[in-house]
Amino acid sequence: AEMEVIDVALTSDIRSTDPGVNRDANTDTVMMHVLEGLVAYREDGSTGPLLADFVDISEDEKTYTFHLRSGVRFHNGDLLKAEHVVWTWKRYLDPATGWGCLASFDGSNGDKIESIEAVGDDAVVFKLNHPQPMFLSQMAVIHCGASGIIHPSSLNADGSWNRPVATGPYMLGKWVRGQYIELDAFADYQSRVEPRDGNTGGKIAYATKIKWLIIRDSAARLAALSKGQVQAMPELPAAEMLQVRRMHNVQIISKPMLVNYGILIQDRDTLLSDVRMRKALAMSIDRTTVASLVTEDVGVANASVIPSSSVFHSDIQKQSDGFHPDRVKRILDEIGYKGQPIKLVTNRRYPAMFNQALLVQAMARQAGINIELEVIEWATQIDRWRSGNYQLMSFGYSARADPYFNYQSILGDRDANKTKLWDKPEAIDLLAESARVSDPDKRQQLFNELHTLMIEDCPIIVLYSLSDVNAVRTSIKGFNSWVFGRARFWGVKRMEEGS
Amino acid sequence: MTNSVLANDTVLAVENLHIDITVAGEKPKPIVNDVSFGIQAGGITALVGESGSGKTMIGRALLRLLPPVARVSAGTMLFKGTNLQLANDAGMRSLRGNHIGMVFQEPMSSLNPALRIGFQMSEALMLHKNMTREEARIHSIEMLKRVQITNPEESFNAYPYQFSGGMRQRIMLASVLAMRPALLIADEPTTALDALIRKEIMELMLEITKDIGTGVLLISHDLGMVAQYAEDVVVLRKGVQIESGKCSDILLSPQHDYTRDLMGALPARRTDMLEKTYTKPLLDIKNLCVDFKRSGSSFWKKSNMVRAVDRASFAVNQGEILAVVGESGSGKTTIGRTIMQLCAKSSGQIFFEGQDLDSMAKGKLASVRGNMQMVFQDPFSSLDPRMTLEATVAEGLRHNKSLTAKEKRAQAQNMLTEVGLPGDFAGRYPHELSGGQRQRVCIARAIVAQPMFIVADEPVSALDVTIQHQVLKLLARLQEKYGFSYLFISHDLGVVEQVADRVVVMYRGKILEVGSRDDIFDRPCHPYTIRLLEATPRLVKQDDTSYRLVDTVATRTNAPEGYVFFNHGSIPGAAITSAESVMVEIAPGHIVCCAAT
Amino acid sequence: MSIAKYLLIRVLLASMTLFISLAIIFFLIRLIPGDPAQIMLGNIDDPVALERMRAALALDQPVIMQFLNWLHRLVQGDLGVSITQDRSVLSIIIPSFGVTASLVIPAVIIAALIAIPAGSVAAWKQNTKIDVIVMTAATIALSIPSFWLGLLFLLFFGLKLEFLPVVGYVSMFDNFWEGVTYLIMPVSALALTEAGVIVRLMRSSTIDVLRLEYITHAYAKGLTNWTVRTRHALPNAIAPTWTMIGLILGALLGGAVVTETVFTLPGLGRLLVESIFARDYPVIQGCMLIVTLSYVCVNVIVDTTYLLLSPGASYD
Amino acid sequence: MISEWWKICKSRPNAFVGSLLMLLVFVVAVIGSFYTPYDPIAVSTTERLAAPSLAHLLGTDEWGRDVLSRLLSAATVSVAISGITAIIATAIGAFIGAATAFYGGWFDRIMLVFMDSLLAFPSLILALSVIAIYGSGEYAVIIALSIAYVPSVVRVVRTSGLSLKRREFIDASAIMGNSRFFTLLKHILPNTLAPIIVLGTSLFGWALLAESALSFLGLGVSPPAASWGGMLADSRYYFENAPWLAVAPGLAISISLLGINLFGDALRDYLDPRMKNL
Ligand SMILES: Nc1ncnc2c1ncn2[C@@H]1O[C@H](COP(=O)(O)OP(=O)(O)OP(=O)(O)O)[C@@H](O)[C@H]1O
Ligand SMILES: Nc1ncnc2c1ncn2[C@@H]1O[C@H](COP(=O)(O)OP(=O)(O)OP(=O)(O)O)[C@@H](O)[C@H]1O
Ligand SMILES: [Mg+2]
Ligand SMILES: [Mg+2]
Repeated sequence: AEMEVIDVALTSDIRSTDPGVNRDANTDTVMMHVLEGLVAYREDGSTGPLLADFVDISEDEKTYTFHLRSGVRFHNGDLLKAEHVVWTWKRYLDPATGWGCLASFDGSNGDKIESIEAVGDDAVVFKLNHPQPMFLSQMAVIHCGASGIIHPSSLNADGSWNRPVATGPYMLGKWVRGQYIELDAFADYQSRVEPRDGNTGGKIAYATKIKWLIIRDSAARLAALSKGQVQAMPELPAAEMLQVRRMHNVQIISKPMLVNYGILIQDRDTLLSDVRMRKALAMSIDRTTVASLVTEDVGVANASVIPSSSVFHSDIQKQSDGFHPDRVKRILDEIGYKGQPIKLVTNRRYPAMFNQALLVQAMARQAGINIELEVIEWATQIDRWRSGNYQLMSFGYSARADPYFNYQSILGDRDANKTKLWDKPEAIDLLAESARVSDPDKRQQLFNELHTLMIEDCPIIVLYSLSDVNAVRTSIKGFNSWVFGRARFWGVKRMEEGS
Repeated sequence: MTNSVLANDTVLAVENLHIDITVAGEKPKPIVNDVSFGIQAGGITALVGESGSGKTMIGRALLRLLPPVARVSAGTMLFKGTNLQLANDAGMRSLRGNHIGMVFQEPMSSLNPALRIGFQMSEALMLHKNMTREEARIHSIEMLKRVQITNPEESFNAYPYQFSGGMRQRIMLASVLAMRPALLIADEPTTALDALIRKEIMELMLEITKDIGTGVLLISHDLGMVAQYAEDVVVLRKGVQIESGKCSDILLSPQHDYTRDLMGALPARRTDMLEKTYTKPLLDIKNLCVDFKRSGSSFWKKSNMVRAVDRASFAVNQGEILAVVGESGSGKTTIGRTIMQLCAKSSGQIFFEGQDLDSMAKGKLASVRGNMQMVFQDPFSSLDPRMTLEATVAEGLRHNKSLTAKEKRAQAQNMLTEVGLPGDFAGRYPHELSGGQRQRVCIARAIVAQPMFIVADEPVSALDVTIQHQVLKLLARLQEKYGFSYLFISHDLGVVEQVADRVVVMYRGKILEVGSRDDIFDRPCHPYTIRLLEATPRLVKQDDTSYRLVDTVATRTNAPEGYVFFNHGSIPGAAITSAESVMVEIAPGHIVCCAAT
Repeated sequence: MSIAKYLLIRVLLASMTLFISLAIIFFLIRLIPGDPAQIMLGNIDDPVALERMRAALALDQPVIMQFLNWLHRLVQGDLGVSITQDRSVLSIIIPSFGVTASLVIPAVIIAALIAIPAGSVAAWKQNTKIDVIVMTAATIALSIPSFWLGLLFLLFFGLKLEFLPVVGYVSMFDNFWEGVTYLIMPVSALALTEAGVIVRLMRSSTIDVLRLEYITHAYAKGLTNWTVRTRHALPNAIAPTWTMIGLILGALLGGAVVTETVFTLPGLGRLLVESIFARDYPVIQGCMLIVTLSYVCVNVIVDTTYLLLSPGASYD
Repeated sequence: MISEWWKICKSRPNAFVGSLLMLLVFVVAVIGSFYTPYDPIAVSTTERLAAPSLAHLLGTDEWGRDVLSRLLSAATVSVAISGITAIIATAIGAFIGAATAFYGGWFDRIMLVFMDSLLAFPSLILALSVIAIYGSGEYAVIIALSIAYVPSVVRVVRTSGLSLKRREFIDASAIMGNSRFFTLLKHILPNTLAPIIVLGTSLFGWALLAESALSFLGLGVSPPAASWGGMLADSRYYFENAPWLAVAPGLAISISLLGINLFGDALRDYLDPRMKNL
């Protein structure tokens, strides 16, 4: 028999329900059940319409017309109209809202929405300052609350945030801070008719309630899972996999994400400014082993800035300097490296970053490179990352939908922005071009060239693509992992245990 | 029941008592060896002997309250025919307090600080005498009245810290005697009390015990007091019974060598002293006042200022011993400490070699300080427990730049030898010494830098007569050798009589009388001085073999013409003087505190 | 000194302590590298968004201004709004403090109730089997790290025997009995370690008291062992223990971080640690206010009761 | 001295056991600093989570590192951190404590308020802040714990200093013309030695525990170096599959603490003159 409630373990409380304003990964996971934007990511990371029935893009690629689906209702029963979209977007574009993704749309970074207008009740026109092939993808970004459309009654009378009145398959129920959040199925939800595809189609709320239990301690989470107090445990740390694999009635569902982990290199450091040194380091690391040990065999070794599960990850992206510890010694002799210690900054907040650092340290040591770990707190590390104050840093980039964004994170003006690692003008041009063209083959070409340049310069050692790993009890049917790694419980049924 | 006890009944009979101490891993060490004595109802038997001779142990053994390491190894103790060793625990408990009472050696620490006096007193009454709470209260208050505690009702509900040592001693006595025990063991009931209170307490005890026919075991090393009050006496030495018998036989005409030594060590006026002539005063004190801020004695009272020394003036001459006597708390130590600059004075002046210490430059003051030293009242507290004797003494030479470290050590060694602590003592630590030895270290430290002036604060109070005798002899010898001047602080008149050239009598911060030793002891003038003298029974040598108990009876004199004796509590029964005090010289060098009429 | 004056001085000193602690924490946390705005953005690199967020959080002002502003609002009873969570600091702290208090207070009370009799008995029966057993148990209890003990508890009672819940937390105020079941394990783990400390202290202070003359004197009155030990020795022996219990309570009310971590209790300690990780300045400051306040209050109360309990102690 | 200690040990099994355990811990720490059967930080991909065997007496951990080797080298780290922390905190605390007691007045009050403010800080929070500033590692742990412990030492030493100050040998020192500072150094400080030493041993225990707790929370020494608390924390995930991972460091911590506690008791007796004759 089907059960009404699905209990999910959450590592920490959500921060707020205000879309894209005060958020973190857990907030996004929960809110993606509630919020829906005009467009959303599909299963493969591409963008598809969600509240929009379809999107017309003008010839000059500067005018986007979103035709709304009919019969979509807000959680308060009101029908979705174009005016709601305009209102919502105006609110997002108002700096006072504090929307985290404002800079992508207000011209701060060059891209700007010039105007938003409703055309009747069911169409909205967005005018842009110049063609932006990434525009739709930006709108779907999950940490922006997927630019979810909300009803004005989401706000209090004074304009402050109250609670989300949106259009998702679930609506916010009881939220006891620090303890649990309940999502109730929205009876009037109108799913797209297409089958399940990422955040877009087939969003049917089988369970009437999803209860997210906040359990901070991993051992306690495991215990809860093994006793069936929760039926799902998203973001299973690799260290716990061994134990979960031995549990009865629990399965691990995983899939590589659009996420890259690796070692950032500060090439303005005297020692590391020598590309041979960087290459030596790269060659001392056995990516396959690192990937398999750190992720317990669910991650995929990857040397490219483009995550392995990206549609743009071609054979070219599989090329790398490879694992050649024997050559390392020669290179080291050549440049006269005498075992000067190199500090590798890492943290314990993210086990993958910590463990990969541990393994890199061990492997480099074997090859004759003396790496010392410097374990700092995540907040401090983020600070160091922003200021470029490190030699090596163990790091991971969260999911980016398009290779453009992946490259953008490392490539750019390094004096203006210390988080950038690479500033080869040739590469910067290639990247800029990839943002201008929309033809996939053309773009693939550009990304291939970028990869070759990247391997040559070695500004970063990408190690692997992390997988989204979920432990769910076998009573949970229809659960899928995703390249964005946000657990989704629509289209998921919970059966009675043992049946 | 106690009424039925007849005067000649034997309350206690101790025969061949042996007590051993066993320290882990060592052989048992006897501390009481074959002691026998008896106590009659209504009689007082005294246990005397030097410190550490096992007196307290015997008292405790009777109540089976020996420390865990000690054990009665042989002998019998019969209490009214009951063998105390055969009694079971419950039987022993019914005897304790009820039939055998004990007043412990330390009056300050024998009362539970956390419980009210009344509770501690009525507890045993309710337990043994089946009194109700109310009956016990009435009975206790009556007892408090008898021991002359003012405000007995209030005191009943007070805590021990609200009472002085003497009062606590009286309360202890009251609480023990309230049970009307057949046997009272009084362990040094009067140490640390001044002569007046001592007398008061002894009289009280005598009175009450006679009333109820209690037999008393009086433990003491004060031979004068024993001679005055006890009928029988047992002399102990290192746990061995030297002599026993009637007090008059033993103390007044001692036969045994040890008893004779003991008696010979009693302080006595020296007749061989030369008449000294003084040229100029070494130390001159004018109108010295010292105030202390004292926090309120109870939670609710405000703190107030206490005048510990009130307009004191006197001089100490070169080569002279000036004694300061007076009851406990009269300000003797405070005067000494103020001279040493350890207390801040409120007003007045101190001149050393004619120079005002206040107006002296810092460097000069340091060198003057080097010429003054002090032997502190408490020898234990005044020695750094972590320093060897040699280091302690050598520290006195620290500021002498002309000596090398080695020379300083050698000189310290010499000094230790000088005070009778030779050889291996140099490397010892204070806790390895006896009280008398410690006192001698303090003296060595004080004199090593050869000061001109020494404040000796009760240098012999903690010592039993024999050791006291040695120390006093030493002081005199050193004085002769080095020509120091002393300010000799003591409340023991016997000792003062033996050593002092001149005497200052103090009472509650005020100097009441100053005069030469003979003035004070033979021609006392102020009624307080007289009371003090009269409260001190003295054993005086009659001839080579016999002693006599002398009660001082001084002739009372009248105050000089136009004055009355100043009285701020020192003359009971007389009106408190409200006028300013004046010091009147009634004979050359003999000054008494009066007030104009 | 009168009790009123004593209390006045104590309270004055306590407020100074409070102020200094708060000033230290205020500047200390701003000294720590890490920027709450950037933490919220994570590895998203967007300088514009970062600046906007910093301005919104008033982090762009000089630190001293921030301090004065904070003090100014504090005297009005306003602790500010959390950076990471969308609500007032007070509404975050109070429930957390409630959790910690409902963990710590019962634990300390239980520890005291076990330890005071156990320590006393050990002292009474000094150097006997009972003493050895009690002291060995106490020393062992003291020697097991509480997190280790907590893990063992979880494994044994929670997972193997399954009679106590291992997950989550229900407030006693919401559902008393259920709340209690969640507290049993953490409270006993905490109580056990603290009991070890108290037993040893109680034993040694009792032994000290039993050596004193007035105890012998009490025996000399013919009182029974029981009366002497309970009525005469206990009140005096308990005084140092009482102070110690106060210190333990004061320290633990500041958050039993490790115990809270092991048993996943949403207490003040964890809140504080997590807020530091997230650089949620207003919450850190609010937590420290409560921590210091409870520490200082407990100490003033303990010291004052100590004085009332032990007549004759001095007040300076 | 040693013979007296031996006497205490003979009469009290606890003292004996404590001394033995402390000796054991120190010997292990010394051995661990120059000999371990395997490289404690060498990762082996083939021998992960191996159960105890002849090759690996205590098994291997999740990275195939030899648990015994890690335990040994962790002993060095733990003992060094705890020891240095105890020494630093006691030295600084003793000096401040003695000085506040001796000088009294406003200096005393201000120091006390300051120390109280530090005491009111949960020590873990203090540690956390220091670690957040300096990054985790041996030095940060030592600094943090030292700061956290100084106030307790100050309190204890101050109390005994206050009673010492009233004793007359301090006056005697003044009379001999010694400066106040000299008196503080020569007469007050040495006499607080007994409580200081006893406190020092308990500090050693506290530091050991706190270091473990910090490592347990992921804030301890810098990996890949091992520490007992860190090993224990890491073992949590493998509790059911590889219990040896948790047993070894847990026991190591408990045994050390037991040793130091028993040793401290014995030391207290040894330094207490009253106990000497018992
Ligand atoms: N607890 C103890 N352990 C070891 N020896 C002890 C103990 N108590 C007393 N003694 C020893 O027993 C002997 C007798 O002591 P006791 O107290 O009876 O002497 P005392 O005659 O009362 O001396 P005082 O006049 O100084 O009170 C002394 O040598 C003392 O050192
Ligand atoms: N430091 C102090 N603070 C407050 N009051 C003090 C202080 N020192 C002494 N007093 C008080 O001053 C008075 C005189 O004390 P002092 O010590 O001089 O007496 P004493 O004559 O030496 O007595 P004893 O014979 O007992 O040694 C007493 O009432 C005492 O309580
Ligand atoms: Mg005695
Ligand atoms: Mg005196």
